[in-house]
Amino acid sequence: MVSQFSVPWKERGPLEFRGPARPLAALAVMVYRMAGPIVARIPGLILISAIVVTCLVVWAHWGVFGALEAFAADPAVNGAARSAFDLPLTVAEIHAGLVQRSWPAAGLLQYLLWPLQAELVRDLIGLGAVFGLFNLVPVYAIWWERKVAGRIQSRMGPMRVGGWHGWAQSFADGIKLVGKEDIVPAEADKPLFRIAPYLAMVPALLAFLCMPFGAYWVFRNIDVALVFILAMLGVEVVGVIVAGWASNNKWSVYGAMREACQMVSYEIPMTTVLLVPVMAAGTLNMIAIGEGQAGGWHTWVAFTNPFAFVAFITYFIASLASCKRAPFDLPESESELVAGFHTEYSGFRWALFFFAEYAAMFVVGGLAVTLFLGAWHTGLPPGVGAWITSALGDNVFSRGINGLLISGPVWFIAKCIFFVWVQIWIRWTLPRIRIDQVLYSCVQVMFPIALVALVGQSLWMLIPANHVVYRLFNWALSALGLLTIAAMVGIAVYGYRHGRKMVGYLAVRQLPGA
Amino acid sequence: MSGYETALCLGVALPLAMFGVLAFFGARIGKPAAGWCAVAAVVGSLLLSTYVTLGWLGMSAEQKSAATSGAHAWEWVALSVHGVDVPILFKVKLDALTVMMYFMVTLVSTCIFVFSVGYMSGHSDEVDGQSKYHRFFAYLCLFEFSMLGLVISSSLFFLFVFWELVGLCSYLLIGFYFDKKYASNAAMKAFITNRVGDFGFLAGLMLVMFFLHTFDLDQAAETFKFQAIGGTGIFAASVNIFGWQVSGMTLATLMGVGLFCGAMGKSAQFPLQVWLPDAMAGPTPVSALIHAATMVAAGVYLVARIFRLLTPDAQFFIAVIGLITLTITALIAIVQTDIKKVLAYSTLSQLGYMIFGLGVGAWIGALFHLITHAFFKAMLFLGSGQVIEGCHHEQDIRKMGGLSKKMPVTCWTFFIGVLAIAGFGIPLAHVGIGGYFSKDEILAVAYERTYNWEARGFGDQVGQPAGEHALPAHAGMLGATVRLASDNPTGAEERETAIARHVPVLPKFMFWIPIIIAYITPFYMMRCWWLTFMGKPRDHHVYDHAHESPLMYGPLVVLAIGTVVFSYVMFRDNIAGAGVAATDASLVVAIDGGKKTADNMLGITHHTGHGLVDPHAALAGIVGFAWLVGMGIAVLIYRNGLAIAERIRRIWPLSWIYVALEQKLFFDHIYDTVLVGGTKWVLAQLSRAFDTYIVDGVPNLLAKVTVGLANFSGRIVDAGGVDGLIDGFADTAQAAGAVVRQPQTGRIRNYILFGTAGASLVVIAIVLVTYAGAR
Amino acid sequence: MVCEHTTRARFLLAGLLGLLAAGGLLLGPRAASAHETGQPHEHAAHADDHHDHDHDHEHGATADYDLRQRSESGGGLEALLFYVFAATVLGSGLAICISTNIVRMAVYLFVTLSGVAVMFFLLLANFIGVIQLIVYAGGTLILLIFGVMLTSKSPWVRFDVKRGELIAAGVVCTVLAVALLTVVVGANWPTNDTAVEGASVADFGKALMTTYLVPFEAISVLLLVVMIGAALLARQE
Amino acid sequence: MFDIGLTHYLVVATLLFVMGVFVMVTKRNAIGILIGVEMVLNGASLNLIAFNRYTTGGLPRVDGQVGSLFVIVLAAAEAALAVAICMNFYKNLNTVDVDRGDELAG
Repeated sequence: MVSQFSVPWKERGPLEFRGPARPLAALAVMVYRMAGPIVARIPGLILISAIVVTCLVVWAHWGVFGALEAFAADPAVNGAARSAFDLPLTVAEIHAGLVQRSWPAAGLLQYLLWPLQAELVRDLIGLGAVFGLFNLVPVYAIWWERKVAGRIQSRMGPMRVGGWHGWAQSFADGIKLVGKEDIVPAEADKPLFRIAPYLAMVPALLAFLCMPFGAYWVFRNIDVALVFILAMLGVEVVGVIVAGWASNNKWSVYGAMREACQMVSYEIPMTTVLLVPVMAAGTLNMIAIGEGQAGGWHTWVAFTNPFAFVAFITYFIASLASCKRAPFDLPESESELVAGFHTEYSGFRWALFFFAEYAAMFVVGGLAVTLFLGAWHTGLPPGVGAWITSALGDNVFSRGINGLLISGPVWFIAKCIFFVWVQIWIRWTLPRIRIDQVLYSCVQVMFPIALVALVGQSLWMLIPANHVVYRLFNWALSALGLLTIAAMVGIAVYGYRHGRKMVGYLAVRQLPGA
Repeated sequence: MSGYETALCLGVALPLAMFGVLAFFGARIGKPAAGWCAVAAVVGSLLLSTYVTLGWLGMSAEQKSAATSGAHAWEWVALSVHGVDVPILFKVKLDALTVMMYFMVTLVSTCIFVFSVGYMSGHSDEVDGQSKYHRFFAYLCLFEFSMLGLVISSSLFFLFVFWELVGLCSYLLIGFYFDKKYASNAAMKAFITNRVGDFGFLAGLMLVMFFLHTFDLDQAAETFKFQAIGGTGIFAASVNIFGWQVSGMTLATLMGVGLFCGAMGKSAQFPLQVWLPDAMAGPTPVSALIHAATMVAAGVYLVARIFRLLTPDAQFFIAVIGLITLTITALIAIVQTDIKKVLAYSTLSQLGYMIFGLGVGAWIGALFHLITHAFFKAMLFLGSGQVIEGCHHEQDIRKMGGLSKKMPVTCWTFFIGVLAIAGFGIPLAHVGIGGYFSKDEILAVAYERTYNWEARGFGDQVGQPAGEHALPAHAGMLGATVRLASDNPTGAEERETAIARHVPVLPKFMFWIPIIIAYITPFYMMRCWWLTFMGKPRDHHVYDHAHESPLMYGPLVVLAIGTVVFSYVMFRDNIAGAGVAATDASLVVAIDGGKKTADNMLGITHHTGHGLVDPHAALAGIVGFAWLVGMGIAVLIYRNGLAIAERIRRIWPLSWIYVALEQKLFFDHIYDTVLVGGTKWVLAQLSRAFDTYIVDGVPNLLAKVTVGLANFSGRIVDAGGVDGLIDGFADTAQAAGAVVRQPQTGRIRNYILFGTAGASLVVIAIVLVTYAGAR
Repeated sequence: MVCEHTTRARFLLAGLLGLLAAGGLLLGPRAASAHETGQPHEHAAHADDHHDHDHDHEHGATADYDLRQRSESGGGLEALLFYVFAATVLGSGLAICISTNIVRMAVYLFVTLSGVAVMFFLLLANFIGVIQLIVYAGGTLILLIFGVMLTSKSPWVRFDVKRGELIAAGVVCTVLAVALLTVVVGANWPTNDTAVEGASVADFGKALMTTYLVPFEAISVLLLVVMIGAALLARQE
Repeated sequence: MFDIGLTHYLVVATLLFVMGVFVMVTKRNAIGILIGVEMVLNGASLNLIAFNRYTTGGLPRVDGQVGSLFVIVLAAAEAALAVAICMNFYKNLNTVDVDRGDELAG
């Protein structure tokens, strides 16, 4: 006899995409058809080349903008004539400049470069880059999370979609979510229900605008960038709360209220400890803070003194709470509230929440990296970079190699991804704690520690930087950090080398039917 | 600041630090550990004081004087009295007396701390589930700190500060078992009684500040001397105290007496002696440390320090007070049956001896006695504590007996203590225990002041207060050094004649009463010892339980050695050294009653030889074997337990005396009825008066007035037909209210609305005016 | 339970205020241009003075030469941003006036606050703008929503006021608005906006620590008091 | 029309202020009134900032900014207290309708 559960998909037709989802799906399938087999062969190569290409693109932008600046600054090139829209350079002037600097293909480039001197155009380009990154990060973070979860639970995680370790899983999920029906509960407060996901996502995106990926790689270098990013992290909560409320569902409201009190209370220790590196650097400008740590491994703020180190740890824990990751993921605790504030959400809006969450993870990681762990610097002493520059001369390529090897967005992103990984790792390792414990740990543990760190830092700043005590702690902490990283890498390598065997073992012995 | 001062200050700071530690972390440090921490601290200060003491002993005289004068001073506050700056300096008083006291205090308290660890270990110190153990040692440390600070502070002001601190510690420690009523009562009693004394002390302090313009002891003495010579300052002043015009020498006397009042309170002199026996409610180590060895001695120490500010009258007053105390307390001690009470009263009696000694001018003797007494009394108390601890907290000596087999060490160390307090020694052979020499010295000086004085041609104006007649022209020579003949006789002669003019001959009973008491002392001590340790056990339950622990009798042995050896060998001469300063007094005499022959007693016998008797020889005859007699009588009476004593007690006059003594001569009753009752009565009267005449009276008055007015208005105004008018008003008001009530919706938002409307009107008005002006 | 006439009255009022807003904005420039003596293209530069691009750091030589100094488009951009966000602020404010659902009011308030923050940015007060975002939008508002959640029974609870009150309030507020706008637009403000860039955070901190030290301390004490008081009030007996 | 001056911001601030007053006056929900207060405060601080930017004469002056910072801080404090009061109100009257709180009305 055939139960209603017997192979349901046989009866349905093939999956139908409607609306904006259709072209997306087509595109995705096409891309997959082409890229899948290749990617399955050479994933590592693709990754590296992607990074290199990205860098090259950005360097191209940099060169072009620099050239335009130079033209505009150069009286020989820049005449009195004003081009349309009050732009300083006319096409002819650009052509002259190109010829003077003997650029190739001046005749073509002049028309390409001309619009780039407008602020708006540049901002749009930069915005595009930021938005692209903002979209890319969650997609891979989600896939990565599922892989890590799988590893931790001795399974493989997604393995099918895209061939190599299911790298395209998130794309497929994205398409699926886009394709899903957009359900709004009848009793929900519809407008709020609809707007909430955007309220949650947009701040995360805005936070990206001020993230310094490199010394000159920031979309908007405002003098209060740090506070701005914190504000964005705080504002993100409004979306969650509104979502929870608008769902008109008790679980959602519980999740929302938990989020509210958790967020409002954890902002305090987080902000407090972030004052420690700010005090050390004497500015809120993240570029300046990052540049202050250019002098190699030991100049990273977290390793300069014990209080900064404590502040770093405290900040990391508080940041877990602030982007509601385990063990602080009360707002969406599956075991008590079905899915917390996004119980009623599905499809695209649901996806937006996850975009927001993973982007926030990346952002808090970025904050930790910028403020405590030597922003975009490798930790190599600056002499290396100087040597490279002297060897190759100060040109695009030396800067490129510098950026790739010594200090550059690659390292920043790598560190951020490392932090995202740590957060994932913690989530799949630690159990969730009760809401009262959450608040207790904030008010009675983190906050005092934060205050101690703050006061300690302010006292520590009285010690001259060449004092023996300072040196002692500095080197001790640096060594500690180095050891930690080394240990992590070692464990990871070990796990990687023995992981397959282990999983195979499990797959053979432990699985049912074995 | 020399190393010695540093060492002393450090030794003071150590217990304070440990107090802090114990106060905050004591609970976590735990039961035995906390005690050992305290011991560590006090051992630290003992080592420091040993270092200082050894260094001091090694010094030559001029080095000592240099060290004494070259003290380093911190200015704490700069007061100004009548435009004269009176800085309050903290300065380490570094002289023989300080060093000796310091050493004595640290040594004794080390023993006692160790003892307390043993003592408290067996004690239930829980109050509603919380251990007070660490608190006990924290208090002890605080006390140690205050006592040492008191010893080293050279400024009367800081002396007073630490004085109050020790008072506080005494309060805390007496009331250590505050969950027991009697303990808290005793603590309060001690504290309040001390307040009475401290009031006097404070008054004296004010007089010092006001007239001598300094708190520093030496400076004060200098100024006092200067004023005494020139007849200026306090001697020229005339103060109206509650309508009682006091002036000159009387005022100076008042100052001295006021300062002495503090001593009366602290070392429990008559009439304030009542608190000390009750203070035995505290744990026994506390009784040993505070209420026998150190704190109560602080009074004596104070008198010694202010000795140079005294006048002959004040000194006489002191002597009389000491005399009364030593007498009555010794008598009361005879009938006490609580072992600790017996010791307490003997302590009082010995304190009386010291005060008496200072009163008659035996400065060195008194302090010497203070130190020896500290040793053997601490030992006795620790012994009693051992006994009490061993005997299941039984304190009644009638229930004890025969314990010598159970606790031999305690027994024999206690016996040494008994011998010491009884003044065991062989007269004229110059052998004996510390107590013998010290008491002998005091009595010798008393004899000197009573019998030999006149023969020496001094005190010819007996009874005539020294202030009445002008001081002699050559008052510059007033500094009286009545010392041994080592210094040149002639100068000495003049000085004595000068000083002697103001130092009266004492009446004879001031010599004889102490003598009698010197017979009684060994009696009651022996009684106590015999009843406790000798004879047959009278209570088997107690006897079977009896035991002793090394941790507790270790200190006993140390103290016993201290009693036998140290006290004479070491302390006597150094205190004599300190006496140099004291004998520099301007108006009173400090006599060195050392064991010397009469000829060089005052070093002037070569021209007034007749009628002089060697006081020591005389004493040898009079009380030389008092210890033997007293103890013998005691043994005779109590050899077979209490039977004989019972029979004696029933004899008629004795029975009454017995009751009187058992009731401590009714002091407590008198104070209760007179002071407490009186206060209550006065308060009751006052409150009743207030209640009657104000609380009730005013309303009654108002009520009367109101009734009158009501009658008036009701009869005349109202009946006068105002109603119509009122109604008219009422209607109008109602109509108006009906109109005005409309906007009064009681809703804030409406009020905001009205406010906004008003604001907008104002703005419009401004705009219109502006544009009108513009146009 | 939404009653018809009140909503209608609300929309009527909304239209009225919208007209006022438009009138004020149209009126403003004329008055402003009459009174303002500042150089147009200089304060045109402030629109996005924090558009610090990498090359600003890089070519120190071109520091004295700023593209945006010469471009009028910045002014146009500022105008654009201003009008957009003014519309946002006023529109959401109007929505608050009209809405009867408390949570929606809170969300609209969120929009208003953010818009005001952007206006702060436009006014070169970066720090205040950020503070507005973090404290107001991130803290106070969440507190409000929290209060709403704790106190309202269902998202549909609404308390309507009497129609008379509505009309009275509308009239009074309109009058007030007219009067104030007259003053604001008509007055001759002594503006001299030669400010090239806003005060830095350092200036701000200096001012707080020197000139405004006393009010600063007073405020902090007040915050403490409020903290205790709020805890006391909200405590569950 | 295209160069934005002080007046523009003042107009916005004024209207924001008036709207705040309107909200205060027409809401019966305690928290609604609170929202009105916040709007009024925002109008005020926008005013301060505008004057600070347009009347500093080129100096980086922060007086107005400090003022509005204090406004923000006070608003936060006031909101905290007001929400607490609303809680009590709700606890006692089981509603946040301010019209119910009329025990003291005549």
